[in-house]
Amino acid sequence: MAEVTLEELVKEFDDVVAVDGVSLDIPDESFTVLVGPSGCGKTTTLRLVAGLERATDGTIEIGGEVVNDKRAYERDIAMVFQNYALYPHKSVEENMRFGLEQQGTDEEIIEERVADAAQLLQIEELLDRRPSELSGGQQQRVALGRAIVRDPDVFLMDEPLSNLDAKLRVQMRAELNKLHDELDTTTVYVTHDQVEAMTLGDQIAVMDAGEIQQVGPPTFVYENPRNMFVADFLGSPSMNFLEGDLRRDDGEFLLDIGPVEHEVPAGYHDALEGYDGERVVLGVRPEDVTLRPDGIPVTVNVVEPQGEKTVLELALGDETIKASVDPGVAVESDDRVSVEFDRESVHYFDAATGECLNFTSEDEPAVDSDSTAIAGGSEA
Amino acid sequence: MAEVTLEELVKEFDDVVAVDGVSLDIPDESFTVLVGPSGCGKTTTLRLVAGLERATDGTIEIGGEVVNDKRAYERDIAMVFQNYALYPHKSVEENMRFGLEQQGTDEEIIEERVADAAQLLQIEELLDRRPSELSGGQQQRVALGRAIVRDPDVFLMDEPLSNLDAKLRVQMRAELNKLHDELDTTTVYVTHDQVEAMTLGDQIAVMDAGEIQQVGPPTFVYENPRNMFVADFLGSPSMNFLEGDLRRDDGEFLLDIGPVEHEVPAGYHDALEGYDGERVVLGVRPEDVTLRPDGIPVTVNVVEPQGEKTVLELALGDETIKASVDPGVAVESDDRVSVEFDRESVHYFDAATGECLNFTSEDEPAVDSDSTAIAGGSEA
Amino acid sequence: MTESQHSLRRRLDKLFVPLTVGPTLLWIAGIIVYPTAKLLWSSLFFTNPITGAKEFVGLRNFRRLLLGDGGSLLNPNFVSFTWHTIVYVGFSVSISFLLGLGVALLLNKDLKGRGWLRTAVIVPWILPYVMSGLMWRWMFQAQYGAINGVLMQTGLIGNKIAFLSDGTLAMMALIIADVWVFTPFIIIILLAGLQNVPEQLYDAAEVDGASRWSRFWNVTYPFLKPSILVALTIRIIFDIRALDLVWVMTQGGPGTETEVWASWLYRTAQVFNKPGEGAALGVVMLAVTFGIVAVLYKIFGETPYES
Amino acid sequence: SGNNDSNATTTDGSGGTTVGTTMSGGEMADKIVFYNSGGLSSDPGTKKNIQRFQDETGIKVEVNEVPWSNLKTSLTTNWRNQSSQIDAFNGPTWWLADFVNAGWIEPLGLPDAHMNKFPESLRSLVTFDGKTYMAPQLGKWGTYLYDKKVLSQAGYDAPPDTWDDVLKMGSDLGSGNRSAFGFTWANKDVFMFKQFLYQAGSQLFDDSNKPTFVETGKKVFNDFLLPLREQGLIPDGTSSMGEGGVGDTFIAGNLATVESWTPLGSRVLGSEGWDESRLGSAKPPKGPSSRATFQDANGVAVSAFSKRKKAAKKFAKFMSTTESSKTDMLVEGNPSVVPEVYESSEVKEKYPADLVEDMKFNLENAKSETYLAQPQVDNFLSNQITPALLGDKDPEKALKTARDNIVGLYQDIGVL
Amino acid sequence: MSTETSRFGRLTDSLGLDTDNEWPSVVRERLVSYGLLGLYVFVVWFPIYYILITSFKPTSDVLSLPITFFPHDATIQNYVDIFNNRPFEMYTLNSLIVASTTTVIVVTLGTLSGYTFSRYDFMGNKALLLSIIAARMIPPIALIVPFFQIMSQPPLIGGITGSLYDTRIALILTYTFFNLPFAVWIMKNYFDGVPESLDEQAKVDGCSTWEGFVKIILPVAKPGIAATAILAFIFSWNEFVFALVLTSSEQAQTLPIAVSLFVADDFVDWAHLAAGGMIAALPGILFGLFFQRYIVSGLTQGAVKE
Ligand SMILES: Nc1ncnc2c1ncn2[C@@H]1O[C@H](COP(=O)(O)OP(=O)(O)OP(=O)(O)O)[C@@H](O)[C@H]1O
Ligand SMILES: Nc1ncnc2c1ncn2[C@@H]1O[C@H](COP(=O)(O)OP(=O)(O)OP(=O)(O)O)[C@@H](O)[C@H]1O
Ligand SMILES: [Mg+2]
Ligand SMILES: [Mg+2]
Repeated sequence: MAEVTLEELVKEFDDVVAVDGVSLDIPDESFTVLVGPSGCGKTTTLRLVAGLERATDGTIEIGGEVVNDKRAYERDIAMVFQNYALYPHKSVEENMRFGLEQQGTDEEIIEERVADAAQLLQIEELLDRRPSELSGGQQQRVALGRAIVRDPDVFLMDEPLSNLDAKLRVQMRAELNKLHDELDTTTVYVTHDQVEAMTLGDQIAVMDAGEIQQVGPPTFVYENPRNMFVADFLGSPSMNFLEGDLRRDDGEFLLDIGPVEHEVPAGYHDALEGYDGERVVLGVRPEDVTLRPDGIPVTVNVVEPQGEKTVLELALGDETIKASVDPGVAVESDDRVSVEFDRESVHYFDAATGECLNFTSEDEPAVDSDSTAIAGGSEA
Repeated sequence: MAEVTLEELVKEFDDVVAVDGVSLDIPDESFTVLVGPSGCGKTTTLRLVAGLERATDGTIEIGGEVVNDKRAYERDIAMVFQNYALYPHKSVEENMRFGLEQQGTDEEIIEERVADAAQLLQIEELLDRRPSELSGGQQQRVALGRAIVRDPDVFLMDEPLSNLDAKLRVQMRAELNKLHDELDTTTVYVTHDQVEAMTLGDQIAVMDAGEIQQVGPPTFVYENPRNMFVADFLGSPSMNFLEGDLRRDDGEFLLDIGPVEHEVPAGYHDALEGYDGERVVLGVRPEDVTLRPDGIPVTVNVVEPQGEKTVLELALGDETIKASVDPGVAVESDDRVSVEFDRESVHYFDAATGECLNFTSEDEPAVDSDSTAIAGGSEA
Repeated sequence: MTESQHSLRRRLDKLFVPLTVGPTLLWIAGIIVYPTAKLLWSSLFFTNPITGAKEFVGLRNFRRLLLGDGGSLLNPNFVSFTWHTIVYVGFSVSISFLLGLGVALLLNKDLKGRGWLRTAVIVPWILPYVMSGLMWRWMFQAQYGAINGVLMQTGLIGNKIAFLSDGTLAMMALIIADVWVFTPFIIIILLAGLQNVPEQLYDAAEVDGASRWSRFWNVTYPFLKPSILVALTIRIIFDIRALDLVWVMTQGGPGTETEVWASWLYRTAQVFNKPGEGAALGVVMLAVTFGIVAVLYKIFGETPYES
Repeated sequence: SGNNDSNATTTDGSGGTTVGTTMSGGEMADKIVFYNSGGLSSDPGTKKNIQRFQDETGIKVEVNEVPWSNLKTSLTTNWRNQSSQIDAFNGPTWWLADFVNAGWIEPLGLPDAHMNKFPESLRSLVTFDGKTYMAPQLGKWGTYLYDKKVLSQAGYDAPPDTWDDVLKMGSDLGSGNRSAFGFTWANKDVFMFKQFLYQAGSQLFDDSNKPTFVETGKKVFNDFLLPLREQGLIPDGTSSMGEGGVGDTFIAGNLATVESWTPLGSRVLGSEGWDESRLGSAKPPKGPSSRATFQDANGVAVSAFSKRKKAAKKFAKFMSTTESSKTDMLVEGNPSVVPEVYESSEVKEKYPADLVEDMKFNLENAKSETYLAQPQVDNFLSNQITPALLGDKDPEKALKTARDNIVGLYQDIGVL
Repeated sequence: MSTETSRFGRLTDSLGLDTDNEWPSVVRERLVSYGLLGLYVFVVWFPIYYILITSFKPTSDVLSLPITFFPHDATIQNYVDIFNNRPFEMYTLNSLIVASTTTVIVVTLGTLSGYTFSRYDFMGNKALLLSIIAARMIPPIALIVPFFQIMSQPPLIGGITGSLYDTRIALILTYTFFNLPFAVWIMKNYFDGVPESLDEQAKVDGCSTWEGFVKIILPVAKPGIAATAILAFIFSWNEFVFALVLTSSEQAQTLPIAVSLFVADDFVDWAHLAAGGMIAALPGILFGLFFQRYIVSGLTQGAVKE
């Protein structure tokens, strides 16, 4: 039993409030991904859970016990540091062994686990080297290896794959997934990688400026952002926002976004009830902007091939919107095309508060760490 | 004039050959992206260009001059280090000023440039802090800032955005692009990020095990990999490979890949001439695997929603292939569906050597750093 | 690990600070309180060197020490011995610091045989000071000393120089001996400090176009600061009260031309049998040393990783 | 510290203040701790005599060899703390005044018969208020030696008879590497000054402890010391050579004449290139009033805190017997403090007749004085004499300053 | 390749310079470094050499002009004389015991408390540290008498016979007192330069503060520990005044006392003094050579270098 519960957690450094009242339930055996812009307090939150910083306020519970006053080594956690923090004077192998030796693990088990981890991380040949003789990605893998050889109550991983190439990342992601399936260790994982966030987590927590903006299963959060910040933050390229005046006309809702008037699909009418006359923001993800013969006419500004997809930058009046299309689509700069927004995947936000108007927390599924149906668990 | 030419460059560390005969032309004002698996020698190559390591063999020319024996401080380069290497005792501002002060730049200019860079990197509020008071991403931005305030012959950037969240990355990518458009400084850029590689570079160089596998404009290399390594390395999820015996039958080429026989499209016949009876590998990118009613029948193993796309893992006999499909597509695990390979985007490789059989270097366009038509230059 | 082991670890950890600092404090306090109190106390007494009679005189010892008995504004001995001390300490410390820094930087390079070089460089410090002092007395000996020998044989001088018979030259000889003996100390402290400089920062500085000098100031120096502080402070503390070399080489002579605070204190307290006046000088030395260290702390006190 | 009634168990070794059972008056300890200045190896005479003492009495002498320059510190540190660590020590007579005054040393109670064999001048040096505090062990005074070879080369067949002669002959005797005259008090400027002062018929203090040296001292400077230096008759840097160094220089042939510490005569004879035919000895050149030289005898004294006083006194007495004195002179060359020793056949056999005769003359005519607060008085003098000698200060002014300082000191400690 | 360069090549090879992988400027710098260090070592060793040859000269040679720098008629007579007279093995033993015990105590306590002073903000730590160092600023000569009194005192606790006077323990206690403040301070400053991320990683690896300190921080702090140890050792090895006052016999006297005995009150026998000095110096030099590997590796296993 090692669920982690953060309640109104606050951490101040002198005049900086790094974590500003974070409450978060991390169920036992779950895989929680923490995302958020740079400097929003992710690392600090992990360090609070690890016991490396002392909370200014609020409580941290691990396994039902308040651990605010427990030191890191009393908490049985393993952590991958964002900056690796390898022991410079120990070889790769010694770095990986150390945590186990610390727990008095049997020599055979240590050797086995280290060998396994080294193989998994593809660093078998490097075991005798010192950290200073490794490449960045190799160091990062050692840092990861140092954590995964252990069998702690909680894994804390701070961007553990950020310095790996895409291919290796995919492999490592799969390995982490497998590992989590096997060990079922409660894991808190910080990443800035969209795919990792979507595929690894049972739940995703989006942070901003020291506060949690939304928590939930990744796909749910992606599809049902609670506010503009979350909508904007998740997804790359990020969601297109088009602001306008909402007008009720004949039982129809019309949003006047300048060049065109957008007709709100019927399913959203309830949510928008009472907002006519207000400023409302329409949000559409680039992948929900599709080229369709008789849609909204736009001009192609830029064609950006990104390999498996191509991103189009389109001029819609004075606004610029992005569309993510198949790489094969034959468009060029300055082409005039027409697009359509997927009617089922649009979002409406209060322009003043940024709150999503069509969000209802009732839709929110409970996080079930064992269910692989929602997300994760699969081998990428 | 600061084109960089590497010729048969070798760097050995004791018994490790980190760079093993790299020859690479980096045209003046170009933006060259270096990619490759972890530990393949990217950082070492940059360090050789920077003058931080001395080449064991081969020559480095910068601006037409052999600089093998010149030290870093004699070369006028600016570098972003993979591990930041910030001066811990200097404030953020001092860190950024230092390079300019070294060159005796005027105080006003220094102030202006530092202020500009800080604004661009969104670190204005942090200027007085010490690196130890910054988050990982903030440190990385300072490291980047330290380089971009300068106006060197060559920019060397080693994964400068790896610790930033997706949104910030997109912004920074755009800023770097703009910067390069303005300054036209020759830039060598190491990244493991597919999108960065595809969108930033005039040319991309794929390295493996200390050697360069292929160089060329990013889209070209993505579409025309020279060998299986490059094909496999670029793209995420990576290319599906299906190996089989090539058989000539009635003027048709048939590849027997176990569960099905693949009929080679006519356009590839010339390339495969002479290979009948050999083992040949068919390569198809996941995005070129499309659900089509009467294609090859497969079983869905895993559905992995990744936000803007969904990756399907499909069982084709004993083989597993991946398909990248729209997130809206309604498939579930264990569904039986049928797929088709995009006939114009398949690749054939010699199973023994890994060479791409349908690759002809004649197709390869010359790198033109000023052309934004091929790639980059746009604001993502 | 069992629960009891856990709680033991926990309890031991709670006691980390007292257990680590405690013994040191006890040790120092246990053995220092008495002597220090004694020093301060006895500086308030006058002991008749003949009869041994003790008399409480308040601050008279200090007044005498600083102002002398009358006549002159300041005690001329105090002025001149202070000057000797400043010259001795000032030159010895600065020369040996610069020399030691240079050698430490050279020895920090990855040189073949540097192990032996390091040992060779440390040796002067290993010799008993008395031996070193005598050795230098022999080196500076006017008739048969090697220095005169070398100078004569290379034709640099025509007549032998009586180094230890001339105040200025004797002081110079003392400084040379002092530098010879204590430079290894600087080398060792700085060499250890140099290990704390993160190598990657040199890379960053090189790329920033920093010259060798600038790299020293901007990378080496900040990380070396704590060691410089240690080296200079200990060196100065040692030198201000250094007695062995002076006593062996010149005994403060010729006359009192090389008398420094330390030898004066020794002479007053031990030879003249005036412990009170000696203690007063001791207190003054303590205060001055403290002041110097405070200044050094101001200059070099900041450490690189501190925020 | 309260050690008198300590009942700590006796241990061997020379432990601290409480070691050893207190000896009651009549009991004789079976060992004593003796502080010797410097290593015994450079005092073979003392070493031999200690051996003899042990053999004859069965009392073990544990010798603590204390470096000369620190002996006094060692002694006073012990005594100020009333430590019984030291039983006996040997040292110069000029420490006595202070030690006796402080009550740190014990009257030896030597019988008149024992003391009467020493010359009167010496007896008075070790006697205070009618009690003897030190058993004289060896004599130290300036002996005038010369290099006959050098003298004859320069055309002289006799050494200078007066200080005027020294100055006159000087330029002939010196040359190149060689100087005309050396004196071994060189780095003890005060002793050198006293030496000349006595020859000029004066003293540092009169009987009521008033300093009286200014007038005569001025003359000493102007007539002897300054001309010696100005005319280059003394080697550069003698003051850095120490007494041994000057002797060495003489042996090396770099001095024509030397006024030297006494065992030098015997040392010279043992050296390469020297024999009786080359070594000349003379009475000191006559000063304005006498041929007297400066006397610095060494003796053995017993600590007032000793718990083995009886044995210690026995030792002191033993070390100053005629036999011991003779042994010392024969073994080490130290001039005996007992005139009759010079008559013994062994001594006569061992040393040239004129050397022996001059030594005896010195023993009987050398002058000395003991005064209170000797170290600080000497320091006040040295403080002034050195700059005067080096020509940096007017001698009269220097001497007056020294006198004023001394007067101040004496008033401070209640002597004046 | 011209003979010129190949000769240069041989030189650089024999100096262990990897001209392939090294910058020419670095190779040049190294050669200059060798030159400078060579010069320094020569100058530093010259007096030792002079004393050494003096010790092998017959007395008559010592005092002959012109001075010779190469001995002819070398003799070991001086050494023979000295060895017959002095229990050098006792002095050496005393010096070794006193210096190494002091070093162990000082390094242990200094490292422990130095670390705590560097890492913890406990009540009044700045003031405490300052007073510890201030304790060391009192001129020791002013403390001779108090120390003598303490050491001559009968023991406070029973069971020990006699006072500490003239025992090695007296010296060890004294030297510990004099060295400990410096040790604390050197180590504090050294630990200040060791990044705290190492402490943190150790904690996450399950180390208690103690374990992290012992297993991670201590190995990293080797250079500082080595420097402190050398300092404490050499100070104790060389200390003279207190050894003089607190000991009186060969059961506790140390080498510096032995050397000082060659200076008699009235003459310096340079030849024997030189020989005695060399003998007194020899244990130190041998000690240095013997431990040079540890000294050097201790001083340079700066693990913080990244
Ligand atoms: N100082 C060194 N000593 C020994 N081997 C080294 C050293 N530096 C790098 N290497 C090795 O050289 C190879 C190339 O390293 P390099 O740092 O160039 O890799 P990289 O391509 O930058 O990898 P990454 O993406 O992981 O940063 C690696 O196998 C690395 O372990
Ligand atoms: N020791 C410190 N002193 C002062 N401010 C700090 C300190 N550590 C972190 N901060 C500040 O607290 C905020 C949160 O930092 P944190 O490291 O938690 O960010 P993060 O979410 O991990 O960011 P990134 O993705 O860039 O690593 C940042 O603004 C940072 O500058
Ligand atoms: Mg972070
Ligand atoms: Mg790298």
